[in-house]
Amino acid sequence: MAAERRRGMIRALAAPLTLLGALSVLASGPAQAADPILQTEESDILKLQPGGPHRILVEDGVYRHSKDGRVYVVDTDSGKLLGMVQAAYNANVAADPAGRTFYVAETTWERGNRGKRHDMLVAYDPLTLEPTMDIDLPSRALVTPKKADLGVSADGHYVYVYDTSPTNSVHVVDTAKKAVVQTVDVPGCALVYPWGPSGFSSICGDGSLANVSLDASGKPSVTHSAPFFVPDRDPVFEHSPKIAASGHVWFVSFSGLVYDAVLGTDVRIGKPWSLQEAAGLKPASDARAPFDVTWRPGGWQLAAVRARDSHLFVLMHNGTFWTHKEPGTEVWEVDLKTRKLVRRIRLAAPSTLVGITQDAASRVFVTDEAGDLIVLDGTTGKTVRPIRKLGESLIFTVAPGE
Amino acid sequence: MAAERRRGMIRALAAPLTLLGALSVLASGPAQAADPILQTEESDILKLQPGGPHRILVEDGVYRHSKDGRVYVVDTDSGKLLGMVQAAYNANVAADPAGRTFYVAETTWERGNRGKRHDMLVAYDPLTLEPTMDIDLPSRALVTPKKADLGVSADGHYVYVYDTSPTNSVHVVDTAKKAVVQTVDVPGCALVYPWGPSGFSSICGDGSLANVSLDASGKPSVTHSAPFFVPDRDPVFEHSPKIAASGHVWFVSFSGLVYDAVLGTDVRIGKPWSLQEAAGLKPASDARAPFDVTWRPGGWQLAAVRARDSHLFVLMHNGTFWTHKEPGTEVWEVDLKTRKLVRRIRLAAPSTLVGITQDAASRVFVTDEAGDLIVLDGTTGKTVRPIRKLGESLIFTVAPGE
Amino acid sequence: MASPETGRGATGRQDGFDRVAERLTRRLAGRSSRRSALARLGAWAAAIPAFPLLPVWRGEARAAAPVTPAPSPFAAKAQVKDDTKCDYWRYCAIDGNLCTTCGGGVHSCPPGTRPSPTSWIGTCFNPQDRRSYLIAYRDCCGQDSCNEENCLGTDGDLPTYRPQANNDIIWCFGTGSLLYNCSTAVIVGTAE
Amino acid sequence: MASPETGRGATGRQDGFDRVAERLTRRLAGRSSRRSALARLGAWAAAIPAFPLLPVWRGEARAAAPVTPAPSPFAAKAQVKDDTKCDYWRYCAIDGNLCTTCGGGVHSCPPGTRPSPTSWIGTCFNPQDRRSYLIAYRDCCGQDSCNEENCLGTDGDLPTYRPQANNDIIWCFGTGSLLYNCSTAVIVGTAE
Repeated sequence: MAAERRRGMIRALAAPLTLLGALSVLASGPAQAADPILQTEESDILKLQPGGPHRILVEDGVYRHSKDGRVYVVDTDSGKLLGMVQAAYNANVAADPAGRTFYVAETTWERGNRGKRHDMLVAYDPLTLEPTMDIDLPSRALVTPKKADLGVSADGHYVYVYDTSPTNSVHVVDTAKKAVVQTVDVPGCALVYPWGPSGFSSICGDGSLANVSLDASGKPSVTHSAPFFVPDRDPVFEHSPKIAASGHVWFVSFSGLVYDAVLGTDVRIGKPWSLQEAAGLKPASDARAPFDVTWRPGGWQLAAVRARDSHLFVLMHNGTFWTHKEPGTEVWEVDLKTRKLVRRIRLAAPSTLVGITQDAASRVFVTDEAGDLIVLDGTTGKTVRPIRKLGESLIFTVAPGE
Repeated sequence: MAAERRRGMIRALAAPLTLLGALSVLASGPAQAADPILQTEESDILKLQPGGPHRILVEDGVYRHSKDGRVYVVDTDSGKLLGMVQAAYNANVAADPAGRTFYVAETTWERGNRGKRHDMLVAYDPLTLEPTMDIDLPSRALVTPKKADLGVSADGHYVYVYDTSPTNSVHVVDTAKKAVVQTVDVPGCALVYPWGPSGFSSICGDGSLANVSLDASGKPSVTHSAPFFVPDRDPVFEHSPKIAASGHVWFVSFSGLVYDAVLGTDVRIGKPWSLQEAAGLKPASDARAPFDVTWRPGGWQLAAVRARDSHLFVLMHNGTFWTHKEPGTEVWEVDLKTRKLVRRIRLAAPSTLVGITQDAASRVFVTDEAGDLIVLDGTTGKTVRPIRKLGESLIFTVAPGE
Repeated sequence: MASPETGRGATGRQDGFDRVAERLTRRLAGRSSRRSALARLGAWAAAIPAFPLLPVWRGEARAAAPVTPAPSPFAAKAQVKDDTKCDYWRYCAIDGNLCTTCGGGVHSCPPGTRPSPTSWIGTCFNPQDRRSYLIAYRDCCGQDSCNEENCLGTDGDLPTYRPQANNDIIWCFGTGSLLYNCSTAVIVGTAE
Repeated sequence: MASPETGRGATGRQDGFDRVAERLTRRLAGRSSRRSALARLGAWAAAIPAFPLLPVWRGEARAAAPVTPAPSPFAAKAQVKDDTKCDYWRYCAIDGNLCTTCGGGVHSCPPGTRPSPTSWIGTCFNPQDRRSYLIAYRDCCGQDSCNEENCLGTDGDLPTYRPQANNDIIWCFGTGSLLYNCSTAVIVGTAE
């Protein structure tokens, strides 16, 4: 990492000697006349070098103390924490698809638990972790954080912030203007699944989608799909995985059905198929037969897609219906094209989270109750390294280009 | 506990039926014609009844997430948490000696980790836990909380807030006027040990005391004692125990010397005596012989005094000098009049905190790494009850009339 | 495009829940003097009654007199004696700290907090009288998370696009700050 | 009234520390162009150099050439190889998270944080060259507590009435918000 000058009074050492380097000089015999030993040091601030595909963001909701939520920047190759930024009170984080910045939506009250409320959208330089934008939002949805509460357009121009107060709406932030340029009402619908440079869809309470398209001036027009699922009977997970660039979402239902959807003004949704059938089991029951015990999807960020080979990684556990938040004891790797199970990865400890990197040597991430982040090999499913006690409530991961 | 009407729309039930009560009616045969079963309920807010001597305040610093520090109100007889209030970022809590209110000094920034800073002094009604005063202070010292950073005068009229920024000073809050009426500079000195209705002392870096007396208009006059200890060699603990009403402080030094001090304009300080000698051991070494291993005082709130019989309870551990923050494995009960050990109480787990209630059936409190609060009998030293996982970083206790 | 099933209101427990929720909504619309205030909280928030509207009187209850099997896995294991434990029958869809362990009660907020006028609704089965009740999980707000007994019931818990049945939302609208302290479980009616 | 011992400056390691601290103060007073800024931080804060003032050059160091026994219990057990562990020699008086585990280095703050211009000072013994060094524990500030490796060294730690030797204070003055993230351990001079 390169040291960088940040404050006039702090000068980076031009060629800093490490202590061990200095000591080895000392240990190897009489020091040379010009060599400093255990040179005095100056304080500096590290700046990150651009990261590879395995540098990820991890949101820690710190459920017991959610004022103090945070986003960790983690090098999953070395297992090192590279830095962190505040993500206060059911905050959310999303990355610019090109990796130029990442955004944190967060909330504070001026006197902690009282006083004026601030809902903020902050953009961070991913190398200095300094804010490059710090604006107030009209409001935002306060809910245990889900990725689909915050989205970035494919070209990074717009950030979409889901809001529930007073009405269901989406605030559109123009990242060039650093301002909210539009608030789109989505009555009866929720969440943000971006598609293309200026569109997003929301899921509606009747099982349909609302599809919002913004014109050049930011003015929205809305289309509605027909309902494609029955929320009371077998709702789709909010953390259904997507590929932002293509607007491709695989909606996974509580029972384990997969709806292959390509979002847009005219959304296309495929006929659902069963994860359990892909694994050679019977399809699972829905709410109409809640006692049936079988393998079912569940957790929080319960699924991730690797775009290059269209493989789905989904957390599964053995249980009845209405266990959709139970952590997974296995990750099932499923080929979305052939609709066949590739591998069942048994986890050492149940996980509420599965994440993935998009590169050739992809990594899969899971967590556990202790706040560990476990790095698995995306090809073999074997553990590469555990990162112990990274945080407390690891909610979701954001990997480059996902 | 009595239910109380707080908001127009929330009506307390005049005679709320408990569920179990209702169920027993149901289970005992056909219900009577006029009896409601599983009656619908209305939401209300509990108000505490006045508490006995065993209802205490416990400050939880939540070291890992100190924005979310809090003060718990605990009934140590039942082991129940009765409520909590915010105590943000190295906050402090102190009680009015008559128990009419308690004060929390705390700090926030408007945007969490950035924006305008607020240093606040909040007064709480001890039964409703609602603020009765919420004022901004010019500043306050930010330091891992110690009781002596905040004090209340013997009559409850003044609250003293220690500050270090920009200079060492004490802000005097008039609780009737709900305002800072005076800021007293105490250059080179620190902390607040109140005495009488309008005085306090601070410990100075040279081992002396500065004694501040406020006249009727709040104007301060200062006297200095001669130095009575050598800070580099054997400093006295900041959490030396005191009796607010009498201004009596027993300054305990790192090595285990006790300086019996009666604070005032003309402070009287007794010749020091050794806790170890009181227990039949040799006096312990100070910083000049740091390697000597013996029983030494240590911890955070490491000592408490029971005024009615002048017994000192002090956490002791076996160690070298410079282990003054090590948790105690024993509590030594020492008679301050006879200067003799009464009892050594072995703890199940090391504790950084010892607290005490002042009543005849007094209780002693200790903690452990898990955030438990353990209640001991103040007469026998035996465990009365553990209160498991009350919090995370239990820093100190405030008992009625201490 | 898949052909969606459109069987709402046909069969099953959730559908029963829906009918009752609609009934609540209608009553609220007809009766409440707080409509304008609630309207500010958004269309879906207004679907939830702010305070009990369905007193269950003995006569009415006896008229229904159902003896049904436990309708869900949670209900099959629930108990009725200890409201400080996660398996207490009313907590079938709770998510968070039990107010009964935080200085409050099963329908009472701890001192220094405020109950939310809005809530999510669960349908819980009481194994003692073998009836199902509508339970409003009203959050108590204004202090930080109390962190004593923490429970997660997911019976009938739906995603946030069905907010009235979602337990992830901070149900503290209209309480001052929306800081979440604990959750109560208030009986607001029968689900028959 | 007890007759106080007044032996400051006489013997012992702490007295040695004091002498060096006084020397630092004098140098600062004589040299620094930041006096007015530091004056605002209060008299005792000004006793701490804001940046290194005592480069230790080989010639000077060789002149002293002491080979001393470990002066403290911490020093007797300290190691010199791993600065991510609590027993690393420089951490004899540290209190908090090691910046080396938080994305920073032993004298570097993690990205997104700022080093405090003020600090507390410890005197730590390096068991490899058997010298004692003045270590400035500069906190990195502006983000919440990083909570990786947390250490408490108490060698020479004094109460807050001797603030320059106290590790409980949030040493974040002058850094914007005083939120504490982690602590560095910066060599600022020899203690001989």
